[in-house]
Amino acid sequence: APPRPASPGRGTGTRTVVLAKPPVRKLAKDLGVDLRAVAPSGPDGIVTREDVRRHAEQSLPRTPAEPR
Amino acid sequence: MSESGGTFDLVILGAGSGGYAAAIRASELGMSVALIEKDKLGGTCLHYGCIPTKALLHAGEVADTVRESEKFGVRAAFDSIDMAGVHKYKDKVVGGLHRGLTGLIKSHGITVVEGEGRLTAVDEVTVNGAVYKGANIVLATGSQARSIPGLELDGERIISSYEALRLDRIPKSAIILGGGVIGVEFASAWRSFGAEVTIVEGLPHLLPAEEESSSKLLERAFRKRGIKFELANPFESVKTTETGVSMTLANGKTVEGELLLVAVGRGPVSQGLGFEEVGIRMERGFVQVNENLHTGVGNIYAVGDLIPTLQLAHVGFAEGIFVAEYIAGLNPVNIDYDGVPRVTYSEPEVASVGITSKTAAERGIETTEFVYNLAGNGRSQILQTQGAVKVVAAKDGPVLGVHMVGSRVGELITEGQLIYNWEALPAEVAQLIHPHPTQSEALGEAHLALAGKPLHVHD
Amino acid sequence: MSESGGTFDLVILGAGSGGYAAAIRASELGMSVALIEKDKLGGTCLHYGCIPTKALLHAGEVADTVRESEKFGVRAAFDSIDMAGVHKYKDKVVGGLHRGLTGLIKSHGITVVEGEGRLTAVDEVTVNGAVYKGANIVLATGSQARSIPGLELDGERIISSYEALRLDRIPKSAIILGGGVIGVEFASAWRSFGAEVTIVEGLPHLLPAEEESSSKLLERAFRKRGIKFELANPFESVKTTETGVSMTLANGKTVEGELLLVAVGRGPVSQGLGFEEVGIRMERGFVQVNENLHTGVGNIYAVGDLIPTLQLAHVGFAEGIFVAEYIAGLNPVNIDYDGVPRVTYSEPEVASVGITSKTAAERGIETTEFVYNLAGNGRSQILQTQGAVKVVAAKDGPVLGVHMVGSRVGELITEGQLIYNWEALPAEVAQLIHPHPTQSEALGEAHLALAGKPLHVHD
Ligand SMILES: Cc1cc2nc3c(=O)[nH]c(=O)nc-3n(C[C@H](O)[C@H](O)[C@H](O)COP(=O)(O)OP(=O)(O)OC[C@H]3O[C@@H](n4cnc5c(N)ncnc54)[C@H](O)[C@@H]3O)c2cc1C
Ligand SMILES: Cc1cc2nc3c(=O)[nH]c(=O)nc-3n(C[C@H](O)[C@H](O)[C@H](O)COP(=O)(O)OP(=O)(O)OC[C@H]3O[C@@H](n4cnc5c(N)ncnc54)[C@H](O)[C@@H]3O)c2cc1C
Repeated sequence: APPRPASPGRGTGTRTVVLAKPPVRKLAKDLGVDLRAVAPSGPDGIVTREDVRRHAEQSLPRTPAEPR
Repeated sequence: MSESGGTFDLVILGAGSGGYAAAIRASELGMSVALIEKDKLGGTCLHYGCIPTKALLHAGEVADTVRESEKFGVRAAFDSIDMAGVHKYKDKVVGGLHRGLTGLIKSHGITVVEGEGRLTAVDEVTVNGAVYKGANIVLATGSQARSIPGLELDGERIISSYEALRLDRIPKSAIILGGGVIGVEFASAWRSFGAEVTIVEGLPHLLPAEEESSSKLLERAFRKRGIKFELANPFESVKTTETGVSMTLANGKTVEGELLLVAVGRGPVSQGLGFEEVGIRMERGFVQVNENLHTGVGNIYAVGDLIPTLQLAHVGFAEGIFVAEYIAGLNPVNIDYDGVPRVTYSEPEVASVGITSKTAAERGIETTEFVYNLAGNGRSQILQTQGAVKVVAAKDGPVLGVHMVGSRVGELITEGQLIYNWEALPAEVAQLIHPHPTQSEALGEAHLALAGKPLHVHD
Repeated sequence: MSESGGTFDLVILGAGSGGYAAAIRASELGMSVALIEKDKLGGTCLHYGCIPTKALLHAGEVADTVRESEKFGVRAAFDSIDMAGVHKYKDKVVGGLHRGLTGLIKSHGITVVEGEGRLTAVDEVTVNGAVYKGANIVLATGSQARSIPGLELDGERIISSYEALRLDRIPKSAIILGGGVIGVEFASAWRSFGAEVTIVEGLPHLLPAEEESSSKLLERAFRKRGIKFELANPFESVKTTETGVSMTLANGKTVEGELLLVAVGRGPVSQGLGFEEVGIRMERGFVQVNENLHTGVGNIYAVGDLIPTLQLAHVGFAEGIFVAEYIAGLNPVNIDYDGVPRVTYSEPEVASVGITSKTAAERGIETTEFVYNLAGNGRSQILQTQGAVKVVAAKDGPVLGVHMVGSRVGELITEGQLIYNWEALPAEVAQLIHPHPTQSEALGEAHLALAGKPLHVHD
């Protein structure tokens, strides 16, 4: 790798930690899964759809008969 | 078709956007479906709403393009609007889509029942004496134009959008009561056709449900186009005169016009249909449902303009699909109404998804915002359109709202729809450099700026 | 401006899309930047590429709209194209954006150096004798039109896009060699202006890099517009005649035209600039870089058309931003070039993102596909445009490619960009019902169908 000069910059401000790609975050939300509680298996510690689904299976599945 | 009644997994009353979407999805899921319609498959949207209005607006765009062709180096002479020709074009589009929909419904094996239906028991609808029993029932009777006390529509001088869409002439001058989506769209189309238009709106802005900055940009553009409006100045009284209509406003001012279009909203079609008799709860005529669109009575659900959710065709589609899947036990995700895109197809267009900055404040959410002016967007300069893209994001969090004004921006809002509904962070959008030169870049630039890395941003 | 040299955190050679984006981002990150340009800030894209071509195409759209206004009920007479007026409009748009960019560069405190630069050491560029030392260097000298052996451009009868954009008349007839993006766009614009156009392409399709079905739809539309083309029929020889140009093709056929536009691709600007002397690796003139856009020599990076990645302005932007952030130590994500949207701004437009079904097959990926015909899309019917949206997805997996043809579809591709880059499943898109009536619904419908729940799908 080329030598990297130390950053002379002031940075880009806050960087929010991203746990998963946006659609996966939506899936987690729809399934009522807290992403922070899911063990990530993707590259760079990213939570995958499978991780979310596996986690969701542990909680009670919803059925149409139940009030939500 | 069927005229003899029968028993079905699902009986749907009304074949507009909500009803027919439920029918298609239910049939895909293996249900037997009866779809009851007293008028035409497709309902308001296809025949008296979305499609015909957009055809008028496009004819208006064509007229404006001709008038302004010189500024693009094209020599042409505008002659006139041929209203019969406009209707022919409009009716051809509607007719083609209607034929397509009819074939679609047929190919799904859905039983279409022609006639006016009435709920006669908790599990049955009666049409011309024939009884349709349904293990489940979906009410989807939609809405109709309404007026306000003291304002009688006569269908000639004082009309609703229904008559306005059929008008065989261009009014020399028109008053439009109501600065919501329908009022604004007619104002835009008629102005393109050459009419003098005045919008009367009791609230302080056109499109009062939109982000205030969007309303202001629209007002500025309308002013330039010579569309007049009276804001925060409610209607007081109206009388018809020899030559048209004269309206007096709350502040005493009078407005004259050849005709008056009343566009103050649409009320549910729910009277005398047997809903209350089986115990369905109604409020101001709207059928009340829970978050699963269930009425609380038997297996009766309701969708579309009949319930007090956003009166939009695609909300009807979404609700129809939801109900069909819910009945089938598929466990669908509840609709997030904030995440439904809204488009006003005027010139310029106004589009939004998510919440406004005002709503965010009311909910106590701390936000950051960025407004990207289309003056910095190459494609918008090529189209010679003005406007802006405003993105509202939670502080250090996801995008909460996207609000746009400009020619053709209605087609850009689905990107906002994904961003909002998937709760993307500005930085995640900023990483994806948009194609150059497109109008969609304005959305990209706003996200780049919010992510702290503005590219083509002029102060 | 600076004429005396100096020492900078970053020295950039070339102020086109790649160079100036790097300059802006680097200055935001606190670096001192020298931006060296021998011609005009903005480079090819702004002055001789993206923007002026799209202005011509829009003038063409205006002309077509006028000619077809009758079918929308608007009576008008097309007179003629006023080429001086077209140029005035085009130059006004370019001028405005150029002024904006100049102000932007200035407001960032970037040192702009006017003149031709040459790499004279691993950390320095020399311009007119003045030496600019850079802790880091970005090469961004871009590309220029190239020809093929045996075909000499004379700038009069046999021209490149550069001269074509300046042409003070509409050619009666034109031969266009090359059916790629630039050839197709000029064919479209000139045809709208009234010229007889023949495209000559050696490969079997127009836009050969696109999904084959997109190429076929474009060919069908072009045929209807009266644009001729010779496919899979390479050029053999050309001679200028009294009245223009005569071209002989491989199969013996001859094609005549008033002029010949050579649009066979663009080659890097890299000769005689000192690149090889410091040890930079080149192939066919392109500077070779690793995935971080580093040349392997000192702190020298390269971006844009100079390197063998997609020759698109927004790729230049993305690469420029990437390099600036990389140098600043920000650890940016490497660019996924498959995820870059491609748009051809002809009438109809062609747009795509992700991979083609052919590429998926070559990579051994099992796919499912759906083609949604715009005939079923209300807004497209209103615009009276034909075309289709094709979505390619991995079997039981995410969307891999979106391919569209139709008027104005270029603005829809950013939704595909999010879908592809965020690896969304068809069902995740299908859940978000698109606004009605928009062209974007076609994309929604394709995803609904792929998710097993088609809505408005006619067989
Ligand atoms: C001028 C105008 C423009 C609009 N533009 C847009 C737009 O651009 N985009 C958008 O999203 N929305 C638009 N809308 C709104 C859109 O049309 C409605 O949201 C949509 O039609 C609602 O669908 P629905 O199925 O609930 O009701 P409807 O479409 O109203 O359908 C109800 C159907 O039920 C039938 N029916 C009623 N009672 C009975 C009965 N007793 N027996 C049998 N049949 C019955 C009716 O005949 C009708 O066909 C517009 C509306 C108007 C008026
Ligand atoms: C007709 C046409 C239409 C196009 N349309 C589109 C489109 O719609 N969308 C799209 O994405 N892309 C389009 N492109 C491609 C786009 O223009 C290029 O991808 C983009 O300009 C590449 O940017 P760049 O910075 O690498 O190079 P350039 O834009 O070519 O900039 C290089 C700059 O370096 C300067 N330079 C070169 N050598 C030196 C030197 N020795 N010293 C000082 N300065 C030097 C040049 O003067 C130039 O300004 C089009 C191209 C053409 C030709």
